[in-house]
Formats: sequence, C-alpha cells, structure tokens
Amino acid sequence: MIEKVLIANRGEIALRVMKTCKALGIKTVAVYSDEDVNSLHVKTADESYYIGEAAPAKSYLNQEKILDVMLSSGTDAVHPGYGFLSENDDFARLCEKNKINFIGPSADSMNLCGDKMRCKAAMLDANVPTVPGSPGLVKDADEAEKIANDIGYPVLLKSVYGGGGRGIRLVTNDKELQEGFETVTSESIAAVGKSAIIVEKFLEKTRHIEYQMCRDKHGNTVHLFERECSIQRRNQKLIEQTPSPVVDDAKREEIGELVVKAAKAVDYTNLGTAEFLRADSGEFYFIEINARLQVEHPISEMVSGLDFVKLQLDIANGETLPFKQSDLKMNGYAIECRINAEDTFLDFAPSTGPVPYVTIPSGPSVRCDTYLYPGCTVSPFYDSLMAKLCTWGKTFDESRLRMLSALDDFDIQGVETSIPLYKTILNSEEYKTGNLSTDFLKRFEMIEKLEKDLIQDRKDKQIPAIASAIMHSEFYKSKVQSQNSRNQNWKNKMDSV
Amino acid sequence: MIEKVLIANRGEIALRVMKTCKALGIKTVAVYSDEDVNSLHVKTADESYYIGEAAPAKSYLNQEKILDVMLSSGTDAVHPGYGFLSENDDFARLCEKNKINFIGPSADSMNLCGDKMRCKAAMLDANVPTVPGSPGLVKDADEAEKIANDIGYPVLLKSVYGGGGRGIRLVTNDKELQEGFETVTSESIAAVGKSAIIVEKFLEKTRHIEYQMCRDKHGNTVHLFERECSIQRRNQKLIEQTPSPVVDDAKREEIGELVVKAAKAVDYTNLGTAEFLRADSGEFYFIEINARLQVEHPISEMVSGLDFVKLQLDIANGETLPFKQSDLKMNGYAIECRINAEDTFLDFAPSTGPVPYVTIPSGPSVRCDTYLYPGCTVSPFYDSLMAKLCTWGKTFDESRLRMLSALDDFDIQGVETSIPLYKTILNSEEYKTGNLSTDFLKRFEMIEKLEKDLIQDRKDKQIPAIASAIMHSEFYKSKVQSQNSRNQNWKNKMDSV
Amino acid sequence: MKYKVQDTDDIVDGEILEKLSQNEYKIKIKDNEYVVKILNMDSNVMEFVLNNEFHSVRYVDSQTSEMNFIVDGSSMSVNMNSHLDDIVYKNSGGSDSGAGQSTLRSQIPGKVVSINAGEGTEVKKGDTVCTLESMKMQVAVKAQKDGTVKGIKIKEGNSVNKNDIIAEIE
Amino acid sequence: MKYKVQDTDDIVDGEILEKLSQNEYKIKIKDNEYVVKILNMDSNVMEFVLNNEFHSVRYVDSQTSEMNFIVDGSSMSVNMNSHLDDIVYKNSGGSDSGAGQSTLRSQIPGKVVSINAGEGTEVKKGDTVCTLESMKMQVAVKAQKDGTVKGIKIKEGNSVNKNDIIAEIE
Repeated sequence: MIEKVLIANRGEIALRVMKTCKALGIKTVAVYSDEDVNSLHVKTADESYYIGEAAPAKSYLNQEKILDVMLSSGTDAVHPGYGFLSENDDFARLCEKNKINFIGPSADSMNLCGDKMRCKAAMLDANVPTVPGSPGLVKDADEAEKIANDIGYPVLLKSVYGGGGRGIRLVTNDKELQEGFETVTSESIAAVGKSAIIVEKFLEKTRHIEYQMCRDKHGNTVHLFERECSIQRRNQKLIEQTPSPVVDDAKREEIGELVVKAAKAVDYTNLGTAEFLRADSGEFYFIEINARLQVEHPISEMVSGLDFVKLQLDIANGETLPFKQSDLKMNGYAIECRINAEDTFLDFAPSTGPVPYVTIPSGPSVRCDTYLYPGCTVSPFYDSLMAKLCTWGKTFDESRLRMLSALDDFDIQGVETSIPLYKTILNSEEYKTGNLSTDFLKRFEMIEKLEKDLIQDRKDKQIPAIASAIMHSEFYKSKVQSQNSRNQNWKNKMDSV
Repeated sequence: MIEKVLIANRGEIALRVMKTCKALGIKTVAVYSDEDVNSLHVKTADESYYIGEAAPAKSYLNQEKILDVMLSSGTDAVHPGYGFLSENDDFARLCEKNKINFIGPSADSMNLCGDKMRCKAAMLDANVPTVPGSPGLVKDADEAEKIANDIGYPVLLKSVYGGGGRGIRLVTNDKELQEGFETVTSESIAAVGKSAIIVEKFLEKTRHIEYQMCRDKHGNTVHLFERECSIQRRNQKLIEQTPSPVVDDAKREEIGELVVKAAKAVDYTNLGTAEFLRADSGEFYFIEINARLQVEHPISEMVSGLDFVKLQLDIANGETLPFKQSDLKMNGYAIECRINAEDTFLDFAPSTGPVPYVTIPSGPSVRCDTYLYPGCTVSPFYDSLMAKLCTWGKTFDESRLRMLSALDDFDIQGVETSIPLYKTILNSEEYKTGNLSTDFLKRFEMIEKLEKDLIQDRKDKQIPAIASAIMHSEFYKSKVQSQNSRNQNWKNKMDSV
Repeated sequence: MKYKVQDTDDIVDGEILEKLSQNEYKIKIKDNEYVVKILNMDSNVMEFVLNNEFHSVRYVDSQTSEMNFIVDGSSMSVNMNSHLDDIVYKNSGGSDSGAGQSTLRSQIPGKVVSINAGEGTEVKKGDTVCTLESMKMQVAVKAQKDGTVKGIKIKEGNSVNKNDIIAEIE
Repeated sequence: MKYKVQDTDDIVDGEILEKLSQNEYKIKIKDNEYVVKILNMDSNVMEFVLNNEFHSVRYVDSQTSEMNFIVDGSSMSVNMNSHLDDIVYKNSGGSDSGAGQSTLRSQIPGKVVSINAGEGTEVKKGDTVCTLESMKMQVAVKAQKDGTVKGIKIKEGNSVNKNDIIAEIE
C-alpha cells in the first residue's frame, strides 16, 4: 500500500495530485527548484525538498537528485504529473530498480509507447488504424524530404521524444521541411536531450479526439470516454471538451473497442491516453499514446464522477478495477480552458512576472486547478499553463455559459492571459455548433475576431473610462493640494518655533 | 421572460443567485446598505443601488425602498434569497401588485405556509402526519404551560414567524417555559416585528430530514430527494448531507409521495422545502414548509445535476418542468458545512471584524459559495454564515474525506470560525457511521472532543512553535541591530557635517 | 533560553547554533538539531521550512515572556524565559482564567437589549447580568463569580465592543 | 477637458460639476450628467459606482496627455487635452506602431539561442534577426522594417528581458 508519494513536478498538477493524496491520508513529498521557493506546492506538501537550480535539467529533470530525495524521505511511490520526467522510461526504470512504485505504466510499456514507430507497428498488428507516414525513423532531412514527396505534402515532422505540441512542425514544401527538421531536432534536444524524427501525412480539417485508457495490473481494461481537443495553437491544446460533438453512443463504443485493443497491444497499465485524428470524412486514425495523466483529465473526471488520481493510486497498488465497461455512463458535459500566461497578439509569446492579485473563479459546477495566489510569480523557466478552468453542465450549453461566466470572473493581474481569446471562441457560432478542427483558430479567424471584440469592448466602456480619467486627475489634484497644505502647516510650525 | 432580476439580499446567497443569472444572460440588480459598500455582491451585479442604513429594518427589510429600486431600474423579477424578505407574504403581495415576478411561491401560498397552524391543518387534511402539539396559537404563557402539561414535557415553543433556528426554544419545565415564552416573543419581534407562538411535543433523538419540493405553475410536482440536516446547534443547521444514511430507495419514495401531497395541499409553486422530524422509531412527522431556496441547496444540486436557481427562474417564467419524477436519479453523495464566523468555545457567539486574508478551498468536486475576499469585513449586523463549503463524492466517504481536506485548506484570518469543530465532527466515528440526531453535539460531547483535538494539535506542533519563537526573537534582535547601525550611520553623518 | 508550549508539560531548551546562510539557521530544540529555512519573514508573518516541513506562522502578540501566534492554523502560546523552571506562571488558555477577577467584560460585540442585574444586585456565578443582541441573536452575559454588581458601564440600547467592561462584581 | 477613448472616434467633453459629498461627485460627459460614488481610491486602483454601475479601474501609467488603465478587465487608453481637437496625436495600441522606429526590441523575456542576422546583414521586414527560447519554446524576433542590422546588443546564450534592445535596423 502506497503511504507516501513524491510528486516529481511543480505548478498546478503537483497541487492537483496532492489534493487527492491528502483526502486519502497519503503523505506527500514535494521537490522544488530555486525558482519555486515561494510556490504553493512547496507549502502544501507534508515535506518539501530543495533539488537545485531553476533550469529543469538542474532540478525537475535531475533523476539522481530526485531519487536521493525519495530514498532519504522514505517515499514508496512517485507521481510524475505531466511533462518533465512523466514519459521518461529511464526514470521509470530507475524507480523500478529502487523498488519505488512509479505511478504510471511499466518502463517497458512506456518505452514502447514513447517509440512512436514501434508503437505504430504494434497498433497495425492489433488492427488499430494509423496515419500514413514513414515506416520508421528517418535518418536525416533528405530522407524525410523523399518520404514527404512520396506521400505528398503537407506532412508533419515529429520528434518521437516530443509531446504537448513541442518537437513537432507542419511543413508544406521542401524548403520548410529542411528548416523544420533543424528546429524540431533542437527543440527536442533542449527538452529531453535527444531527438529522432518521423514523417507523417498531414490530414486537413481534422479533429483531435482522444480516449482515456484505464488498465489494471491484472489486464482488466476499459476506456473512460473521449475528449475532443481540436482547439489548438501551434499543436498545443487550448480548449477541450467531452463528449465530442461528433461522437455518438455507437461511435463511442466502436472507437472505445479500438482503444481497449490499443492498451492491450502495448501492455499498458494505469491511466493513459490514446490520441486519434478524426478525418473530415469520419475515419479515426490512431496517432500516439500519452503514457501519463493529462492536463485535460478533469473534464473526464466531471462526466465520469471518478477521481483519476485515486484511480491511478489504486491501480499502482495492484488493485482490481472496481467497474466493468458496462458500469460506466457519461453524465453531462464538461469543458476545460487552459489559462496560459501568454500574449495572444504576440503570437502567443509567454508573458511572465509577478501576479500581485488574482481572483479565482468558483460557483456551481466550476473547478479551477491553479498554482496562482495573490503575490505569486509566473516563472519564465517553466510552461505557461497557470490554471485549468473547467465547468460542467447538464447540457453542453450550460457548461459553455458557465465557462463564459467563470472566464469573466477570472482576474489575473500582472501578466497577459489567453482568457480574452477564450471568450471570443466560446461566444462564436462555430464553437457553439461544434464546427471544430485543429485549424479552428486560423480557419475562423479567431484572433481577428478577438481584436474586433476588444475594440467593441473599449467602445462600450467609453463613459466609465472617461469618468476614470476625470476622477484620477481630481485625485492627484487633491493629493497635491493636501500636500501643499501640509507643507504650509509645516512652514507655520517652523515659523512659530 | 425574466430579463432583469433584483436580488433582495446580500452575502453569499446574493452572489450565488447572480452566478446563474450571469450564465443565463439575465441582468442583475443589487441593493446594499451602508455596511455593504465594499461587499462583493455590489461589485458583481450589473447595477447596484444604495438602500439605507446597516440595520436590516432600514435597508434589506425596507419593502418600499426595494420596490422603488425595482420600479426605477426596470427590474421584472425579484429573487429574495433566504432570510430577510424571503418568506414575507406582504412583500410577495406587494410585488404581485406591482407586476414584478416574485421568484418563489404565490403570496397566498406563502401566507399559508408561514401560518404554521393553518399549514398543519392543511397537512392533516392531506393525510401528511405532523407532530403532536397545540391545536393553534396559544394566547399567553399560561395557556402554553397548560398544553405542555397535557402532552408532557419536553416541548418546543415556536414563533410562527420564526425560522432558521430563531424564535424557537426547547423547555423542560414550567419555569423554563415562562422564561422561554418571553425570549421567543422578543426575538420574533426583533426579527420580523411580530410574534405568535405554538407549542409542540419535543421528540428525543430525532433526525431532521427535509425534502426539496419542486412544483411548476401548471401543477406538475416532483421532489428532488432528501437532505439530512441533523447536526445543529441552537436549532440552527451546521452540517447537511444527502442522501440521508437512514433513507433507502423505498423510504425515499414513500416520504417523497407525502412531499408531493404536501406541496399540492398548500398550492405551492417554485422550489421549497418540506421539513420532517424522523423519530428514532423511524416515523416521519411533517413540521413545516420553508417557502424559499435554502442555504443547503447546493448539495441537492450536486446529486441531481440541476441548477436550482435556473429551475426557479424557469418556473417563475411559467415553464413546464422538463422532467418527471421517474427521470430523476440521485448521483453520489454530497456534504455541506456552514462556515460561520463564531467562537465555538463562547457558546457559538458571533466573531466579527476585518478579514485581512483568506484562502478559499477548491479542487475536484469542491464548491465554496462565499462572500469572503482578502480585505473584506464580517459585519455584526447580519448573520454569521460566511461560506457554504460543499463537497461531492462517488461514495459517502469520498465526499467526507474531500470535505476534511477542503476544511483544512480554508484559511480565514481575523475571525473565529466553526471550521475546527467541523473537523472534529467529520473525523468522529459517530459521524462516519451516520449515527445522527439533532442533539448530536451534546450527545457525543463534540465540544469537549474539539478541545482535546486542539490540545493534541498544540502538542504535535511543539517543535515548529518553539522554532517560531526562536526565529521571531532573532528577527527582532537583528531589526534592532540594523536600526542601531542605521542610527550609527546617521550619527557618523551628522558628525561629518 | 527555555520554552514551554501551551498544553505541553515539558520545559525545553532552544537555541540558535549557527547561521548557515542568509536565510538558513541551524537550531537546537531539546537535544535535536534542526535546519530552519526562512522563506518569508516580517513582523507579523513567518513562512519557513523546518527539516523539510513547511510551516506558516502569524504572530498575534508577544511580550517579554509570552508569545501568542497561530502555527499552521492552530492558535497557541509559548512561554519563554532563561529561568523558566524557577518561575511560576499561569497556564494561559484555560476557560476559567477570568474567574478570580472582578471585572466582567463583554466577550462579543453587540447591542445592549436589557440589564438583568442592576447596580447593587447580588448575583451568583452564571446569573445573567445583561443581554446583548448580535447577529439577530440574544446572548446573555453571565456573572463570572458570586458577588455584588457594581459600577455598571453600559446602558440599554447602547453598543458594546468585544472586551468592553460591563460591570465589576465584588 | 476633452477626452478621446482608444478605438472610439469622437472627442468628448468631460468635467466635474459638483462635489456632492466626501465620496460622491456629479460629473458631466458629453451632454449627460452622472453621479460617481467612490468606494476605494489610491494611486493605482479606483473602485466606483457610476450611475449605479460598479466599475473597477487599475491605472497602468499616466502622462500629461495620455492615461493607460484597465477598466473592468479591459486594457485601454484615454487621450486628454484641453484643446484635443487641434492636436494631432498618434492612435496608440495599433500593432504597427513600432514600424517607423529603428530600434528592435525583444517583446518577450528569454534566452538567446541564435543570432540569425548578424551585424551588417541586410534584412527585409519579417526576417528573423535572432531566436529566443522561453518556456521551452523557440520564438523568432523579426525585423520590424527593411534595412541593415546595426549595433547588435545581444549575445548567444545570454538572457534578455522584455523590451530590451536587440539591435538597430537602419
């Protein structure tokens, strides 16, 4: 039985994992870098250990250091969160070797999932359809170019060690391919220290639909429904929802059966995600497995009523799944908006710095997982996700309207955020009618729509803005006056001395 | 169709009503007293009107003033929240006369529900069992004494205008009855300006179990399950949960049918609550109808998936209920803790003043409705409820453990709160096993248990406490030193001039 | 220095052994050594990591020999003195601490509804001296000991603050 | 005084007509009168009720003729001058506002990964001058106009802050 868990992560996901551990009476151990001395996860854990400098390679990616903490603190399990070491099979193996329960799949299964080519081959063996592309790793840009010309542009260049939208580039011709090959290589090396690239046919107007896989150590396998994550920028998800507007009960079951096959094909244990592209024609193609808990897991928790971190702990403890597929029913609709610290109008460039004040939304069926607190700092060293804002509704529109209201309540001072963009998207007819695709932002010119919304907003606020300017001037005038009169008093006093 | 709602209330319930209105695109109008100039409901509404001095009679109970605001702001409906004017049939009638949609039952139905004696008679006609007691109002303390001696002590003295635990006293002998009669009379006059008293047999070791009634203007009637609210102090609810540990599906249906009868018997429309006492023997006795939305409504929202304020608005708009009883299923378990500003060890006396800082709990299936924000003030003029903290779980224990974790996360600085008591209660075997009754606190000596818990807590914190003392002294020493050295510098400067 | 934490029985030694860096100290409590890493500190609040456990302290007030603070949400007091063993001190925090005193104070803020025991009335411990209204409830202020009510400081209809003197009982 | 709000076309008159009480003012904007009730005010933040509508304003910076603030969550600017009609002023907030200037600045904080256009290179508007890494992503800093790169202020491996000068393009 797991009694003490080290969370090898930071930010909102470290806090989210701790919430469940705390409710279950499991002790938590945090690790932190120089940059995180004042972060909430350090203050929330039962024990907190300093592990090094701000740069991830010096701290959150430092396997030896983290292992030291686990051994010295008497930790019996480790939760890797997402990012950092979560899909590093070397780390999973290091834990296995040291008899620390790694909360996730086995190192072997993770290695197989992480090797996009072997994984693809396993899926083809299991009759799970995949996207056309290179039969394996390409050795250089020239080989990639040859394959791209065979299957036809546009193609995706993907580092098999990438993920979360990094180490991936869409290229539409030979010149872009040559440039992109270099960028993907260097990004992958910067993030995980290695790179290996595959080429894949890029399908247009596709949707990104993923399924939550769940498998215990005894081979019992279910899926916990799908999530549609089509609204993206630079291949990174922005808004997710469940159910998908294009998945009905029959489709859910059909693809769900593929997902169960996929989990078995790679002998996956614990929670993971099988990602699919859905072509505009309706076909689903398996793309990859994310061998970890995902950012967007709360929306699946909301419609399933299950606590996924508890489920992860139970599976890691060797317990048998307490349900069969037929016991599981979806209840209602949920949406997640990833609240990023970024400037939409600067090509989503990171916006970092102190957050002097923040108001976190709440209310019926609103959930906000965040590391923000008044006086905290958004660090440039780590990723830009500040909060996962999720809402549930009995109908899709109820969850959407609650999200709009919650976005409006979310006041984050000091940094630029993606909140205004999300309001524009959630108010758009295209979003309301579920007309989604991974090029949603570009296809429906959402940034331009946002710009118009902001201009309209300023026009609507003409009167309060002018009133603010008038009162601000008056405030300064009266301050200067009162200072003058105080100086006057001072003078009088001096005179009387 | 309702397009603009005035919320004739303050605090967390005003904010709760506004959340749903905002999500539905309905404009909101707030009213506020001198004491509430800096309250969140004023800042959250689309429009906010000042209505008078802090004392309720001068503001939140001032019907004419509130009517003026409704008429001048073009409000088409009013939500009364709970307390204040929510069960005042004169106000409901005033609204009806002025063509303002009162979100609640008709004035006539409210009048009947509020007249505890006529209501009781209506229930007896409808074959809904009630508690033995005086056949009508008693004219003075002596008549009350006579009836008490007939049905046998202990008895309850209740003002028919009371509610929420006020205007009610338990007395066990003639002397207490004489004293209690006076107190109840004066409390009732202080609260609503009038008093009229009935006598009721007091049943020992009873549970307080209530049912959510729901009826549209076309007579369609359902119940939205029960809530057990047995954990009380001074007849005021502290902790509520649903489902009740002693209500199974058969019982739920049996009593549910009585509830539908009760709603019809008083021609109730909109949402309301039918309160029952459950004797230790298992019988249910109707006690009264609360003709309003209740504090504890969120736990019923959590297990039904319905937004009760939306339901109220729909019914007020004349819509037909979109479900039948058989469509409604309970999902999971929910608990509410009423976070009060009070000192448990001073007989729950109010604790008021500024709250310089507050951390509001959040997380999976946690909901906190509150008016608190860093820098706000808890006013002595209004009731002591600062927040409704609610948690949901797939099992009772999951909701309980989440509540304990959320209580632990709830940091309210500046005032005493009921949070420590709730931790003791939720950790007790008696609570875990559902051994509830309205005298729970006394029966299981919870205050004494709390005291022991706090002592243990201090013992556990011996080392950090001493470390704090050591470091605090060091901090002051170094401050004094640095000031001395600054003075020294100053002196040196002065010398060199 | 010697320390005694409220509700504990032992008097223990505590001292700083070494300043390890700008924000880190090695301290000794009883016979054990600890490392304290200060995250934030001002005169009201201190956040620190003590042997890898985070703690948050808010100082309520401190005098030469007693410090009141809230440690991780628990309100508690620590007595300290270099010769604590030799000194008799009262155990603070007991509910009977006011029983010996003659001054009756209001423990809540509120409006005076009625004075139940006027000037010169003889009262027993627990008798109601006056009734206050606060947050729509009536709360009785009861005599803290047997005696005679003297020097009533309140009037019906007036407001009192927490800790205001109601009367003397002698 | 005359005022012009960003993204609106009209220049409007605004003035205080009367101080009604300590915290209340009657003001006139265009030809309408409004009552402003100040709830909180310091040099950074103002909360007020304007004709029964609550507003919250954070002031970002203000100069003699231009004020930047965030009104109810919307960042905007107001130009003001007693003779605003006669003065030509640039419309702030457009994304092209820097196009005429020669100084290329970093719009994000980050680490310099590579310098793509070294000293003396001729560049066209939109060409990448250098690449920064921030939050694990590589972001290109592009030339704001055609010209020649001069006076490069950065080095590979160094960090730059937002608004730091990258180079001059002349």
